[in-house]
Amino acid sequence: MSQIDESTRRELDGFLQLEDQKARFHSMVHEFTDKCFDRCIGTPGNSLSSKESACLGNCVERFLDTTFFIVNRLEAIKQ
Amino acid sequence: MSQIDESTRRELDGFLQLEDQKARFHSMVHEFTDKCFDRCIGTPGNSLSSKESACLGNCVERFLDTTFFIVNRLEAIKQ
Amino acid sequence: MSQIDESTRRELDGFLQLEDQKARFHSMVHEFTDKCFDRCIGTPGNSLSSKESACLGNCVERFLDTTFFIVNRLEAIKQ
Amino acid sequence: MDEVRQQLAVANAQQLLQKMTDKCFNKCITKPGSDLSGSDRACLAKCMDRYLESWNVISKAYATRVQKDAESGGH
Amino acid sequence: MDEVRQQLAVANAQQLLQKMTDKCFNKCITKPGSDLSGSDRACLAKCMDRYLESWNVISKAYATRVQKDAESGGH
Amino acid sequence: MDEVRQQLAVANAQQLLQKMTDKCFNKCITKPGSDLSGSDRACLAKCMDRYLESWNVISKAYATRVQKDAESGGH
Repeated sequence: MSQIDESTRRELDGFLQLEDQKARFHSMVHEFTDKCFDRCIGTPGNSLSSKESACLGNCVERFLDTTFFIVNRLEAIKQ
Repeated sequence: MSQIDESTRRELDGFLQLEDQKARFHSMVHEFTDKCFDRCIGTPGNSLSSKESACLGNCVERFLDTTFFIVNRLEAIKQ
Repeated sequence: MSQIDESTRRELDGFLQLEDQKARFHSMVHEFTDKCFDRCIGTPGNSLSSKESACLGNCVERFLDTTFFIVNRLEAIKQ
Repeated sequence: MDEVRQQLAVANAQQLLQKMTDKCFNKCITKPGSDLSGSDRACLAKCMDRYLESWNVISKAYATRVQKDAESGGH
Repeated sequence: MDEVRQQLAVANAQQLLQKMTDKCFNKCITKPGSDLSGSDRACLAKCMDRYLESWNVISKAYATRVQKDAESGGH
Repeated sequence: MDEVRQQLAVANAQQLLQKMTDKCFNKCITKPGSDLSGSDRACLAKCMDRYLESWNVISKAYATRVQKDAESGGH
């Protein structure tokens, strides 16, 4: 890459960081949908029932809770 | 890479493209076999029954049909 | 990389090779644990029963036996 | 910069397509026959719609949670 | 050029070996014992043969389909 | 050299964390409710401990086997 001035570089860095964050967010959503669709959706109907929607939301939340629980407990064990 | 003349470069490109195509073909066959073996083959016998062979062929065909159906419908929805 | 003398290079190579070996070993252990935990551990209890421990050991050993059996038979078929 | 954005959008769409195809094939085509029947197609269409809907529900739930965790200063 | 070809052949063989081992271990060794019994080996041999046969059936079916789709000018 | 070692240790820990989380979520949180209940946490704690214990048992079994195969000059 040819030389670029400070402010352009900073702008580029910011852009790439944001895009990277978005990509990681989407990637997590794909993972969660993959996991939670099977658990929460039976035979696909004409729309999501409120029970199915609630299950999907809980599935994401509890998976994140599980991750935090495990990370925290791992750190507690290590000490 | 040192400089090479036009015709050699074109030949190389053709070779790499063909090998790449073959590699992608094989990779798809691995995926299909992975998916369809479980669906079509029960307890492994002394040879594939004609029913099992037919199931494997249908499994590949219907998976491709499913992919096309979904891609086409996604495009239709988007418009 | 700047020039380094022979003995340093050899030491570095040895270090990287060893670390690579360790990484591959750990990676295999992750794979085996992933596979064998489901097969051998029912409802997680307060410790592994001797039956569960034995199952885990057998699961690893038999998976490796299976790999060798298949590789050897593939080679025998090819000839 | 638009190129980067587009490459990521394509990768995202491919990942969605691949996972959705696998899921809906497994849900709807349990016994692959000699063609996709009308009921196969109906099931695939519903499965797609529910999968996309689920993706959106989960995307919102995850965004809300990330926001909440950020406000409470991590976990 | 032969090098490229060989590298791809090795990658292909490794992928086949890995998937076949997983599948046949799951099908044949449901309760891992203290060694591979004779019936375990018999099952593994049959499973391998059927897996390789399936690979060939699927390879042909896919090639035919790719050909057909190309002739009809895509989907 | 310490950097390489640390990078590998992090990769190893991440792989362990990811697989353990998936396994224990599947084992313990069969019906995700509105929060992690006390019994969910108890199950997760036990599952973690058994998973780590299993990892160690398997690590030892594999090391012993690698050693044995090396001594007998491969298979």
